Amino acid sequence: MVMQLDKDQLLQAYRKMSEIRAFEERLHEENATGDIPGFIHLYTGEEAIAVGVCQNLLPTDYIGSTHRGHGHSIAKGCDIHGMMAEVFGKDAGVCRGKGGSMHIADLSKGMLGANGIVGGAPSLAIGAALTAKTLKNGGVAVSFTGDGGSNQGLVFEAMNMATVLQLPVIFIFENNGYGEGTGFDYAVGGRDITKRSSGFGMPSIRVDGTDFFAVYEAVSEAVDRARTGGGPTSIECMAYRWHGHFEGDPGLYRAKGEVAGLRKNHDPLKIFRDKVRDQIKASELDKIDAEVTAQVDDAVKQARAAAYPPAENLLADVYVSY
Amino acid sequence: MVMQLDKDQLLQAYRKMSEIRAFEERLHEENATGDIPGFIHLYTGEEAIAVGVCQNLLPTDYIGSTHRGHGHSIAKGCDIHGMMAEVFGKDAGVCRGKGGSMHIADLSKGMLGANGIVGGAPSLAIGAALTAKTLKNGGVAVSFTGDGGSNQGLVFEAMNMATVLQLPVIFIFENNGYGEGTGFDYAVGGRDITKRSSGFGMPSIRVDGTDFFAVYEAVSEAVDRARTGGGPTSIECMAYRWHGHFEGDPGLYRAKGEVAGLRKNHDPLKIFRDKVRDQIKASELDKIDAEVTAQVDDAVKQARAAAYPPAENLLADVYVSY
Amino acid sequence: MSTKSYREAIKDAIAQEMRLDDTVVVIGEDQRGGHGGHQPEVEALGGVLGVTKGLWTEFGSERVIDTPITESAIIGMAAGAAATGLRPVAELMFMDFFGVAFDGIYNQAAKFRYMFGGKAKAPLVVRGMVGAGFSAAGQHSQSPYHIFASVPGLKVVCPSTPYDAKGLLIASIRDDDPVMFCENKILYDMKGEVPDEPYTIPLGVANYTREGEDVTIIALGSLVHQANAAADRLAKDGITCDVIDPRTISPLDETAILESVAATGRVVIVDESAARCGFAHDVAALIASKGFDYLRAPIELVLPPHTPVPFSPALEKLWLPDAAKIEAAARKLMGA
Amino acid sequence: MSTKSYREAIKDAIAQEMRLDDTVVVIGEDQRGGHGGHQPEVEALGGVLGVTKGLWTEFGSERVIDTPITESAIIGMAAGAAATGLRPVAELMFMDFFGVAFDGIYNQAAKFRYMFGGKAKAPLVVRGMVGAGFSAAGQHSQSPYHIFASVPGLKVVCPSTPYDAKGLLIASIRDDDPVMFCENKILYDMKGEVPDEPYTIPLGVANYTREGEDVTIIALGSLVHQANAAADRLAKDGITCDVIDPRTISPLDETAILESVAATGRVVIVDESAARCGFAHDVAALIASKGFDYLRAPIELVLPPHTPVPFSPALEKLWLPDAAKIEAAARKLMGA
Ligand SMILES: Cc1ncc(C[n+]2csc(CCOP(=O)(O)OP(=O)(O)O)c2C)c(N)n1
Ligand SMILES: Cc1ncc(C[n+]2csc(CCOP(=O)(O)OP(=O)(O)O)c2C)c(N)n1
Ligand SMILES: [Mg+2]
Ligand SMILES: [Mg+2]
Repeated sequence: MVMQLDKDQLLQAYRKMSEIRAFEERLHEENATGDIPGFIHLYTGEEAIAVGVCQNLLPTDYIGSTHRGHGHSIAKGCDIHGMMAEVFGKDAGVCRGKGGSMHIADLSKGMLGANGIVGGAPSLAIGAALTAKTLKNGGVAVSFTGDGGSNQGLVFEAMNMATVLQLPVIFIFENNGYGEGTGFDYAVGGRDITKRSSGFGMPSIRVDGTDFFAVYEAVSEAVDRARTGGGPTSIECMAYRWHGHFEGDPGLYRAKGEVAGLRKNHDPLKIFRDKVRDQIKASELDKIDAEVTAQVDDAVKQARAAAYPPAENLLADVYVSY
Repeated sequence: MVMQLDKDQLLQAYRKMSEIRAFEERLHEENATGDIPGFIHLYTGEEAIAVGVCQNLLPTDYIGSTHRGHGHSIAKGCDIHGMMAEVFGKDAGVCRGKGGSMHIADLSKGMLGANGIVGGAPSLAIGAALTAKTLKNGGVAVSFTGDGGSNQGLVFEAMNMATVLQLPVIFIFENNGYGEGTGFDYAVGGRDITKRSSGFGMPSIRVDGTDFFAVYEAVSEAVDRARTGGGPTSIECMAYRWHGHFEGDPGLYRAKGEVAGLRKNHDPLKIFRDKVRDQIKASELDKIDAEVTAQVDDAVKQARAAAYPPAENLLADVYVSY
Repeated sequence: MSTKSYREAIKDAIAQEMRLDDTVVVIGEDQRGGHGGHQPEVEALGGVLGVTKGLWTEFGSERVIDTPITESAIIGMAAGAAATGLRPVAELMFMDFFGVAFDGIYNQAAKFRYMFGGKAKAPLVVRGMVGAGFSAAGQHSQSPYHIFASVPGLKVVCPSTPYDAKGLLIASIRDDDPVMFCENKILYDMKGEVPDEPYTIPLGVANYTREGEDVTIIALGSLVHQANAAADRLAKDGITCDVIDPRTISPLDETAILESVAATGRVVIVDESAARCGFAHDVAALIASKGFDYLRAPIELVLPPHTPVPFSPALEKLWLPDAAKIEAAARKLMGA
Repeated sequence: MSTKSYREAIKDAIAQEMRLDDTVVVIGEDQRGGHGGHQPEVEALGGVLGVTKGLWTEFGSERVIDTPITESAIIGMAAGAAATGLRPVAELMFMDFFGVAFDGIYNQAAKFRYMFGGKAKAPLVVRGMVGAGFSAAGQHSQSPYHIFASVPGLKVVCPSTPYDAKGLLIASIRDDDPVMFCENKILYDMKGEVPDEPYTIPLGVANYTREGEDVTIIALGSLVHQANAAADRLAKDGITCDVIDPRTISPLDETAILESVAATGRVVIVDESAARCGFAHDVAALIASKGFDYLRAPIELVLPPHTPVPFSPALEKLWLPDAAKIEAAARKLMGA
């Protein structure tokens, strides 16, 4: 599997994962200063999913995301400086400060938006898939949903619609074991998201979401199917969330040592490094990490220095006309 | 199976099916006179489901119904005279003329209401099941949903909640092949409602919904499970709708001769008669039919003669207080 | 110009736009009817009341998209499609069903543009029936357009005639914002003159359906006709009325309303959306804040009671505002 | 009497009612938190912001019911349970989520009683957060109580203090009608004197939070405090205000409002629910129709613009009504 991707592609994948890691860990620190408005939900620990998915997509393909959307946004190519400014509520943000962490979007990059409504993305993604199918442009759409979100009616309806209309769409379920503080084992009746999806008549598999290659491979097959008119696929990616549900969550529902164990044994970046050990020198990856750190550093500096939106933006862009 | 029920029970079951048949066929005629306000949706052809289910229930158990609710209401013990008056919009109706055909309800009979919202019943039924579970009164709740309704997000959420909380509830899916004019084969991705339900972690079976005994048996097992703390069950009942979706539907989506074939080969009352041939004389059942016809006749006469609601009822009963 | 029903005018608008623009698609339950049934080549329904009948035969299943009973996915899919290049015309059948499907409009489509910093648009139309008077009972008779109008980013249209229905629907389809298009079901068989060629009526321009001097009556949808009937009766007694049909609630033609009030000083607002926090209250607040100095008398509201819509025709008739109630309100204002 | 936060007052109300009445149950996401996690005996959350923390420890999983993320089923289940013998206190977390779950309230619980001929009741409370000012952006800052108030059969409560929160919540739980209980999230940490024993504040009785002669200011929730701050500043210049907190939108204490207007003749209505068809418009219409003769000046509306709630604090501050804007509106009415 490792071999299907050439070295450039592997480096590119690692860079994206590194960007996500650096972005999130830095936000964790920045948030402690009290300068970030609102809620933020960090993606650390799940990098392999976003990148494993998006490395299969073209810039013209679409993704729909969740409240935990930074990783998806970075993986799909959103500008890190623009994202950072957005999180800080600045006019230079990708949404001009009007969306914030939970609503980062950039349609020009095929990013349909993070979403504050759990289960919101799948129905938007089938819409993007309908566009692709109708315009016959070979496009594909992907939605991200959590294990908690897999209980939301919107999600089931979207899956059914997708099989009925044979839409080029892929439903990614990021099963990180918790929805807020409630366990997957409790909230997901049947405890198997793939069984739900296959009940709607689509191929459904479960993969290790900490392994970039496992995700990449499953999605690659699904994308092929979608692009060639074979309809939707559902992929449940098992992974872990390292931080609290949102920054500030004390995580009382965790076992003692749970997080330390994750960092040690389930680090998607480490796992990636191990798998490419024979092809790529550690120093090359370290160099990427250093570049990325500098990039994120600069993004924070610029975001902090940037101006808040001017008053006239309050009324701008509600409607296209009127 | 036939033998599990004593003769009185069999006669009682037949009487209920006969009542439903007579009620619906008479409404079909009455509707042609133009005197019935609004929409009506007839249940003819599906009698064995409502009766096969409700013969398993106690008066204190609850059911939640659909837009096609006359059969469920009769099977659960609602008063036929009150129902007829309701359909005609009269003050003597079970809902005092405020609900009509699509909203027949009688909580005192355990009938939570017909429902104009497709997929509305399951979440109400899990509520009734929660009451039973919380009060530990051994009660059971049943929801009815169509094949079309099986695509509604509300329904999936209710099924998941039922397994998570292990509620004493039974989800009946009446698969009559169509939702309005759209085929089950088209609208239900995966074409198997039981696979959907089992994806939520509950026992799920498919039975012949024109056979009272098949339905009765499946529900009997499910009710036992529910009453003894074993949680929810889903049962898909395959059946046929003889009339249009609503009265007035020309049924252009039907094959030529489709309805004639149903009446001939898939009549739940005939099937019942055949199965009890050895225990019950045809003349006994004929007598029931005659009594029922007279009863429905009287209900129509009284409903027609009854008064419309008085003006002061317009403002009555919006709130319990204020 | 031909005589067409309100229903035909709506279909006409969609068909003409579909011919002009390949990105216009129709999405909804039973928009064809027959898919998966036993008559594979028949267009069985065209929407449950046949409003879009004929479109499938002309445009086929790729552009007239039959869906399962799945309103959340219909609306969400339409929103996602609109953001990515289509111009969907989605049908909610009865607007009363917004309760199962509002998130895709309320939190998604309506907010995309603003929340994404002006970098997205969502040109979709959601059609649906509103209105009481059909004995359709509590869940199929409501007019939640006041709720839609309260959501920033949504446009809300309520045509009262075949002519307006066609022109406003074409304008809605061409509009780059999400539009809730509210069709009053008791108008479907109403006939009127409708131009054969495509035309638009701008969103946000009210129609003076009658001009007078004494009282301004403001009404939407089928109640415009009740208002006009009341105005006719009043005219016999020398009381003349402006009857204003705003046609669109959002945007609202504030100028037309305030100008009329400036001239008459007396206002009757008729509506069936809600007895509380409804369309009438919105207009009353507009006048009480920006047109107060014109007012010579209290604003009269002719509204249903704060109850669900009752089924029985005997009660439903009492529930609905009608010409007699409008007339009485106007006479009260004239002190007679 | 103790000093308690708004948050504690809410929990207090629920806990006391649960002790008194076995049919009161709490239903919602993460009402305990920890179910299915790795700490089986810990009450991890008590609702996402900890409002109900402590209830699970006292009452256990049978009466504090953690649910999946499934708002339609939460509301529908609560409606069904209420109709059959429980008194559920369901949590929607953020009221903004009503978009995925409204049918169970709008078409079901609110209509049962009327549509079933007076033979059913649905004593449930749906709690949820409303309000901007928390940098929670467009989908977590809304106040759709005007929408709830427009639905016949629903009662709608918006407490502005810890004292009111407890008394109104106990009244809501005991009420036999469905109640939407709207908690303004920026008030959770507000402290105030709260009696220890259970008490009720009747639904439909406004609170005069300040009395004066010149201007009537009407506000709900956190804006009551902005209105009082404005009144304080105005008082320094000899302009005195009635500041009325209706506390419940449905029922609405029309008498209290009209009496105040009769005395002052000048009205400022402040609200954050909607710039169109909102709570303020409702009250303005009431006054313009039933209190017109008392009015000496146009009704002033202090509302957010008709836009989604922007994320950036720089914009959100401009978006929200505040004391300065209220003060300016009152001064305008006083012609100064
Ligand atoms: C409709 C809706 N319900 C509830 C919430 C509150 N909420 C935000 S995130 C979240 C948990 C989501 O869990 P999951 O889908 O597993 O995603 P994760 O946070 O684990 O990535 C909840 C309940 C919401 N934002 N929207
Ligand atoms: C939420 C909602 N969507 C759509 C409708 C319109 N409608 C009423 S009945 C029906 C078909 C239902 O089909 P099915 O569930 O199979 O039940 P059947 O009529 O076959 O008994 C539809 C689409 C509705 N009443 N409610
Ligand atoms: Mg999760
Ligand atoms: Mg069916």
